[in-house]
Amino acid sequence: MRFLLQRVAFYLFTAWAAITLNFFIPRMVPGDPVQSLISRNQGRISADAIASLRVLFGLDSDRSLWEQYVAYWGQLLRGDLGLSFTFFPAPVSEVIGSSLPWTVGLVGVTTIVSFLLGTALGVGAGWRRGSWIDGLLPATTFLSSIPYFWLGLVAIALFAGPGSFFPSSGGYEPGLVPAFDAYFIPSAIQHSILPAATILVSSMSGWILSMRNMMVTVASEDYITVAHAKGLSERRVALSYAARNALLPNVSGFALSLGFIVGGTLLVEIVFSYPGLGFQLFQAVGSKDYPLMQGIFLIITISVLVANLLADVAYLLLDPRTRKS
Amino acid sequence: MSDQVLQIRGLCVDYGVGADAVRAVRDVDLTLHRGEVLGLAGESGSGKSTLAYGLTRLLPPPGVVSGGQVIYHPADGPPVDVLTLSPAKLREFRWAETSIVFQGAMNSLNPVHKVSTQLLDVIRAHEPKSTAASRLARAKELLRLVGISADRLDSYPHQLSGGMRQRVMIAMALALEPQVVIMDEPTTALDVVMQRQILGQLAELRERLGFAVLFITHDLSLLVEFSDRIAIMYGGRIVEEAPAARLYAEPLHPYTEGLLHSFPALHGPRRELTGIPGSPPDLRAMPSGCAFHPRCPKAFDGCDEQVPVLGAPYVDDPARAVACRLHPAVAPLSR
Amino acid sequence: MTLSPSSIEQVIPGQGAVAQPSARARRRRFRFVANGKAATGLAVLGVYVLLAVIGPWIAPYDPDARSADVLQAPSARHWFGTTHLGQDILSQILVGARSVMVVGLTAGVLATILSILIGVTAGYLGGAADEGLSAVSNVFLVIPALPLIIIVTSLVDQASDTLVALIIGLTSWAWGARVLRAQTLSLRRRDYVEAARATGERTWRIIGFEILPNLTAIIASGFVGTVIFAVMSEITLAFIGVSSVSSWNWGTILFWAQGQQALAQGAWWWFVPAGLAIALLGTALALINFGIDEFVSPRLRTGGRTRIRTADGRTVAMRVGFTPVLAPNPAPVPMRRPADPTREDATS
Amino acid sequence: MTLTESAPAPADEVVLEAVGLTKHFPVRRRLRDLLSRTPAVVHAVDDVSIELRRGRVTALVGESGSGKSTVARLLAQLYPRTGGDIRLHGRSTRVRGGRRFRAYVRRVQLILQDPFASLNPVHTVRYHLTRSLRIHGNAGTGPDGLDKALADLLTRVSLTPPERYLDAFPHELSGGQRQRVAIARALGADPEVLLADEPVSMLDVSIRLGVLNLLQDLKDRLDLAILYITHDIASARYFADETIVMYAGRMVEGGDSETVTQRPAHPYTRLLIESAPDPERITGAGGDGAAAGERGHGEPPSLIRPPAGCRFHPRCPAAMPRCATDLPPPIPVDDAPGHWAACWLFDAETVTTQKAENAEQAGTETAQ
Amino acid sequence: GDSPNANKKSGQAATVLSVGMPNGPQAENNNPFLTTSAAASLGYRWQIYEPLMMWNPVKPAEPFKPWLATKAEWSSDYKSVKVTIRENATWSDGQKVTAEDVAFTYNLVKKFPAINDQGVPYTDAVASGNEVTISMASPQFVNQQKVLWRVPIVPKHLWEKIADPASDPVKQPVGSGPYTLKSFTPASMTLAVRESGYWQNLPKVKELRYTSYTDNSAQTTALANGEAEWSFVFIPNYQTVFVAKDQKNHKMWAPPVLGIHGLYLNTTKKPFDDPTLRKAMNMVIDRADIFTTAEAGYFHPEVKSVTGLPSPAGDSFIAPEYKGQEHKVDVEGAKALLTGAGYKLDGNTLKDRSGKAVTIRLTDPAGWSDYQTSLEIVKGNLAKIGIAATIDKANQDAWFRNVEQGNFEATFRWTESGATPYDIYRTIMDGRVLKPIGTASPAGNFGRFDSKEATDALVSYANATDDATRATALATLQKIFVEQMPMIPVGADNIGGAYSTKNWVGWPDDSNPYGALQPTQPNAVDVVLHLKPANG
Ligand SMILES: Nc1ncnc2c1ncn2[C@@H]1O[C@H](COP(=O)(O)OP(=O)(O)OP(=O)(O)O)[C@@H](O)[C@H]1O
Ligand SMILES: Nc1ncnc2c1ncn2[C@@H]1O[C@H](COP(=O)(O)OP(=O)(O)OP(=O)(O)O)[C@@H](O)[C@H]1O
Ligand SMILES: [Mg+2]
Ligand SMILES: [Mg+2]
Repeated sequence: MRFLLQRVAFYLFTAWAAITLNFFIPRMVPGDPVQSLISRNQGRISADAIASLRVLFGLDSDRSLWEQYVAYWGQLLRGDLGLSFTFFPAPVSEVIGSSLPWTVGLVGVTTIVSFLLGTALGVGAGWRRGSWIDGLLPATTFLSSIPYFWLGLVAIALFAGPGSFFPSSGGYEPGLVPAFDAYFIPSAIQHSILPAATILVSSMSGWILSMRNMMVTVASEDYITVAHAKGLSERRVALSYAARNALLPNVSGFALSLGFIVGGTLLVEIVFSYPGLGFQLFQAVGSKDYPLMQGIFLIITISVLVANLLADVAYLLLDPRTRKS
Repeated sequence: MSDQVLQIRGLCVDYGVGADAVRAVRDVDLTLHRGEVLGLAGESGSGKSTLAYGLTRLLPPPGVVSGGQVIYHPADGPPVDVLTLSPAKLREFRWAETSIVFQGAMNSLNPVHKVSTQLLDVIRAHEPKSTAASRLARAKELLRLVGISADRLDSYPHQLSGGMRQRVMIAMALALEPQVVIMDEPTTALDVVMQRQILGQLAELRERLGFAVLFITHDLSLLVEFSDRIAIMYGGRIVEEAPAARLYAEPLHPYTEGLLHSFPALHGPRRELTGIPGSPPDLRAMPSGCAFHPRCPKAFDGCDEQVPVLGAPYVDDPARAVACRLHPAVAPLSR
Repeated sequence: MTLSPSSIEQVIPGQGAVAQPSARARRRRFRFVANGKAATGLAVLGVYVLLAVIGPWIAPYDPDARSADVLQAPSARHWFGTTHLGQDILSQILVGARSVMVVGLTAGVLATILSILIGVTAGYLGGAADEGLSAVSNVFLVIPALPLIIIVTSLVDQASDTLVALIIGLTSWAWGARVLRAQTLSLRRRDYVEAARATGERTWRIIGFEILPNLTAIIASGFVGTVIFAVMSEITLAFIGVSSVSSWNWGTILFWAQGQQALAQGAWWWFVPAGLAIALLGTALALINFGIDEFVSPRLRTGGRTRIRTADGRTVAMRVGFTPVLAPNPAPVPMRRPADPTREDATS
Repeated sequence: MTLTESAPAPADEVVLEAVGLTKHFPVRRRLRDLLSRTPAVVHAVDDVSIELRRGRVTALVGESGSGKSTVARLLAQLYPRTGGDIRLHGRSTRVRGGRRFRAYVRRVQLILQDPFASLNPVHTVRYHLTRSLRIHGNAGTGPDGLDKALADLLTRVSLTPPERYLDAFPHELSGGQRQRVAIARALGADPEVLLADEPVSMLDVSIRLGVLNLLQDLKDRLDLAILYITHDIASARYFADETIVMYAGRMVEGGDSETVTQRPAHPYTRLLIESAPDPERITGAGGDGAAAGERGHGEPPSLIRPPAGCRFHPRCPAAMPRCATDLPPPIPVDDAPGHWAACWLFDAETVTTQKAENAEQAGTETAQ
Repeated sequence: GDSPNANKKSGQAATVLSVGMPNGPQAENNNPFLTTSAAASLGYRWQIYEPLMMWNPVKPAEPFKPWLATKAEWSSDYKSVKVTIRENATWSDGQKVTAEDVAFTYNLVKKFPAINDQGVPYTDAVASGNEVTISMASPQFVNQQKVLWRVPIVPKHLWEKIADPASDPVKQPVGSGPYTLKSFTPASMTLAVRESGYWQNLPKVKELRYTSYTDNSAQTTALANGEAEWSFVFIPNYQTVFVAKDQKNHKMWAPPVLGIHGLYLNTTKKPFDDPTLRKAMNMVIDRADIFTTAEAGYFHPEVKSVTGLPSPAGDSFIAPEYKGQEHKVDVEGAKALLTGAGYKLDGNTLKDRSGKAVTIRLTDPAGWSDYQTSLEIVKGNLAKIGIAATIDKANQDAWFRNVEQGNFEATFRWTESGATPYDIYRTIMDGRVLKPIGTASPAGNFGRFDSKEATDALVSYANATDDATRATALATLQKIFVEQMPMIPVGADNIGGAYSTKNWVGWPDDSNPYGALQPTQPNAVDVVLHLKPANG
């Protein structure tokens, strides 16, 4: 019980500290949402609008940072994330709600696929060192060293364009309404192929590499030798004995990487104009949309913490050894 | 012929290939008879484990078998050379005919699978036609054989004590009733009570099942007590071979003699312990001639030139063999 | 952080340099340069460092200078072509190398030092100190790095290279600290650490001289990872037009290229070299990482030849479970071969 | 080579003493155990009292996991103790890091169990030994002084010529050589007490003998008090003056080595001695090996929930009802002075009453 | 089927118009008063809601065109306007548009400062019959378009139920315009034409599809490959990137409006407090180069007139003495001017009267690539008269703060724009918003230009009741601007767009500049009404 309470207290503290930091940091930056709005509309919002916008955003009353902080916690505890400035008066929860599925759909699915594929290749490369899969490593390393955005832009230039199967931007064909039907789903999939491929190409090598190295390490464990000695089939030794054990550290890495889905691949969303949360965050930062920023930070914080917890639990479930510390 | 189950002929094992190679096992001849316990002792680093791994072809890289033959005589059918088996044949051969118990039981069991999984695994691999129920019954019986209650089947290795793990490994080694069981220091990490318990059970099982054991340890007193015959290794070679009691009573090789004078006795009068002066040879720079000669109190001219050959020193005792120029071979080895 | 941290992790399990019995092992360690991958990486990195130093001098043009050759494809005059203002792209890349390298290395060093200080201390001291420091690094792990960097760089008018490096360094140590802490936790209970304590070593000495050397691999690969991350971050910041670095770097080049829709205009030369330069640098660092892994972790060392010819004339890779049987070698002829029934039919 | 505090004391003086030493390790529990209230602990060491005297070797034997290493680490103050006291020259000490800890370890040095793990793989022999000398101010003055001290140290553990070993890394040494380096390191501190935890368990008999002879020699020359922990009871017989037997965290028997090994009193000790491999057995008397195996059947007890009363009673062939309830105190065994056993068998009163009860019980059973 | 996408493919090409804006994903918000709403950001609020009168920013001096109001009459002091409301207009829910609705709308704007984004000081709006009188606290001659053209008229019967018009997302907008909202997703919105009840002929475009692309390059790509047919976005090298992709149909039209971009000089910093130096600098800055290179030849049309007024929007405002006077690069003239004023050109370095070398720091946010390119050009230009310029790529927020606080030497920035040159000059020279350096002056006069004469002229222009006074005031302003050069004008603000004639024709262009071609301006509805199928 004490252990559990300790963990919970620890995570609560982390969450509190992260949220507090996330509250204060954006506010230390000079400029305010109104200015950003004006600068984004260079010359097309008149200076007269400043006053009305300040009223609109509720920035006219001068509250101290501390008061705002207290009010923010009050809001949070009521489950209210406030109203976004950029999309005033849309509630932050709504903005997040509309973009989160896209991010989770694209980046989440890709992360999982990348993990599965990378792990599978890594198993192959590690089990049969020196085979063709092993030879793949330098190539994947190269690909993963290319900045995401560059790869994405090149992919757009090469594969997208008029008449191409691959659309260059967006999450689905304009004019469609998100719905689970035979028009929308294929379109959404079609739009996700290029960005997904980009993420896949550049993130897979990490998994391959770590799985390969774990496989190499595990392959020289005694129980693998025993498994060979037992005359088990190659497949069984490779998968059920070697890969099963080598997977453990990778799984916790994977759980952690799930936490970074939201913040991690913002540039892919930018480059492919993908209507996800990363892009939303980028915009919010650009336009000093504190409520939205905080909302997204909150999501990130929670997902990283949950992923952390997941990693702990995954380890506990997958590894029957209870460690004496 | 019928009485031999495993013949090792001129086995050489190297670590590495080419110029980097280190020869850890040199030209070893050894015969294991049906149903006997052959003890293998020697200085640490003398190549005991290498020999065991080499003859089953389980050496990790960079180990390679660089010569020799390992001939296995099945109960029925023609003899096979283990070293020429294809991987698929080798897999079939393994465990069904020779099984191994390695030194560290903690590391021999896969930590993430239950004991039952690992036991059933090996039965299924070799008897794919058996039914799940029959396999389970077999597994339970095996555990009972080594004195572990059947409800332990669902435990993970870490939930068992060191002794239990070791016994699980022994049970697993006997699962397919092989002809040969190789044991590499199976009890080193255990206390004497546990050690005796396990060995007692093993002796009992051997009685019942009739397999042969190659037992590796550096605990001479244990060997003397437990095995039928003992082979002593030094510097990658077998330097002496004899029935246990004879070896203890009358060691022929100076190294064996040194060993026997290095451990204190628990009972009886305190005796003088002389030990062996000097330090073990470096495999990369083996002394010329007899590897033991720099440390040998009885070395004489020529020991540093000529590699002594393992041969029988007595006409009347064909079971004994020694590789020392003090005891030149008078009779061919009876094999 | 495209070079996933997992490549850092796998070195962890306690397999340091303990296992190698060979007396040559130590000497062989420093031959990791002979590892093809690491050597390639080091060579490429060397070229980059050289360019960072001499780039501005060997640049054929002033990278800012406009010329009449507007948006020219690569030619003898402009090897990498020109921008919409007629600036020479090769010169921009050469001049930009310094900023990239400075930021990457500074941030890498800073983050590495921080991660060592915090991770190792937390892992070694344990208890309340550990809880506190772990909480701090968890907080930094939770804070999304890139947005934070964007926000912090906008705090100042003029974000110099050093400042960008500082910020990246200050925000990217948490992962390394986490890994180091975990490893330190396991090292802390190693017998040799206990032994050092029992000898009477002071705490700082135990951390500095007993534990740290055994963390070299993780620290080194963490450093390499952070450098890659820092370079990527700097370039990304410049690319999205957030950082206000007034000097050239490859991100700036990409920023202009993207702002001018270089790819849509068909001006691939504006876009491609900078991207490749980054990719090559990343690859070089990752390759060195391979080398480091293999340098410290003996099990990853391929140890010379892995493929050998066996008795049945095939070439196989050495691997666990199936020890190859070498083709008969005339060298170690046994002295005497006793009569052998199985052998007779072979010889007769 | 001067002992700072006390002038050379007479031989046989108690240097280090453990009184009622107890150590419980908290265990990390599984998820489903989280809700239970009682904190689970491993009773690794319970109520252990040992006296280490000048120029004498005390052997500690017992089954694996019985807490021998834990006792050694407690004596070296590497673990904080749960209960009991450690007295150095009669003065109670409790140090945890810092200056006083270092002053303590100068006088009480520990050689850890595993020679392969206790030397840092990244440092040379020179580093290890230099540190030990430096810390304890025995490095002499100037580089020459240090070199001389190093050479001296290596010579003392028979690693000669010293130059051959000084710059070697641990992995370049054989097990026996490593073990000797570990011993040299402990000697570099110029201690009064040496706690040697299974210094020879992994070595073959010839190397083992060399190390033991070295310790014997040091003991004689430097008047060291040595705690010798081992599984090899025969070596305890040869090497130690006094032997203490542990079982499941408790001391069960103690006394003069020869007496304990030749006339074991406690049923566990008897089991231990009978189980020890003995080549004489097949050649000569012996013969009851199988019987011993039978008798010792059963698993070592859980240390998290140790059996009440005598911890050996579930396995004890001579167990009496009282053994399951009352913890036996050390009871003197009459055959030799200083020989004692924690067993009710040696309490005359208990034996008689229990015998009577047994008879009664047997009577009722047959009656049924 | 029941799927909202089922009929998606059924619309033929010639009934749909795809409009794009590079504004990123949107939240569902159709509030016509909020700049932040999707309706405003993409511009479709003007297809749903309509203003009283239509004004053409391309020809600001032309009279307003009747729209929901048939007539608007200003009082002579321009403090009130009387509008006559069209009789035949209806809301899309079928109710009639009345004067009550109009009065309600203006009172609403007055009541909620948060939605008064034009900052017009309304005092009252009273309906009587089909007429509404809207009163303001101050003369609004210079703000006529803000009153009549910028306020979307909303139905009283729905809006009086809305508690806070500033934070209502108006999910089901009901307006008097020709379109109604059919569907909304964060990236795209579809508007369908009304079936009946519109007060004039319904447009031929049956469906308007708005797509919000994430950024300029995505928008440009969409334009280039025909996905989007109408947009307003900066396209570098638009000939290659856009027009060349479909030479026949891809068109670009970006006429100037009455607002300019130029180099603000800090007139309090020595030696730039010297008008002579500023004039000399103006003489060497190559506006044409900036136009073709930095603005890709179309985006911010070159300002040729010495008065800084763009052509043709400002032509009618240019004082007689400056009519036809165009800015020319004259390096020699500048040198002569400077030497005459006591400056010395020492080799490649200009020394001021005290002998100090003249250097200047040009600054603009790093991400604003056209400004940055302009600065590069200016740097080269200034070098010709020996002024060494350095370029700071500032951080955007810092730049904003510094410009407002006067902490800069020279920077590119825009001016306000409006129906008269008043807004341009006010931004540059208004003494009423003059603040000391270090104090922010968000409304203008960033260069801290201190001239009572200019301030008086501005006041007089805004408050005048007759054209003569206005003409005099404007002439004064122009004279001050030309002679003192408080800011060096370079390009005009534009209000244009890229479009495709593949499916639709009838767009405004140089030959028929009937309105602004920007989907977010109130003119957008006028443009859509002008469109006809290309093949029909
Ligand atoms: N990978 C390797 N490369 C080079 N030499 C090796 C390698 N592995 C083992 N050796 C050497 O081979 C020799 C034989 O080792 P082996 O493990 O067979 O000894 P052993 O007789 O089993 O000793 P122990 O009693 O300590 O287990 C040793 O000297 C060892 O140093
Ligand atoms: N740090 C620890 N945390 C929890 N339990 C521990 C710890 N160290 C030792 N133990 C437990 O305490 C008991 C005694 O361990 P100890 O190492 O002292 O035994 P030992 O007598 O030295 O055994 P061996 O002969 O195998 O070395 C064991 O059950 C062990 O599992
Ligand atoms: Mg071995
Ligand atoms: Mg121990």
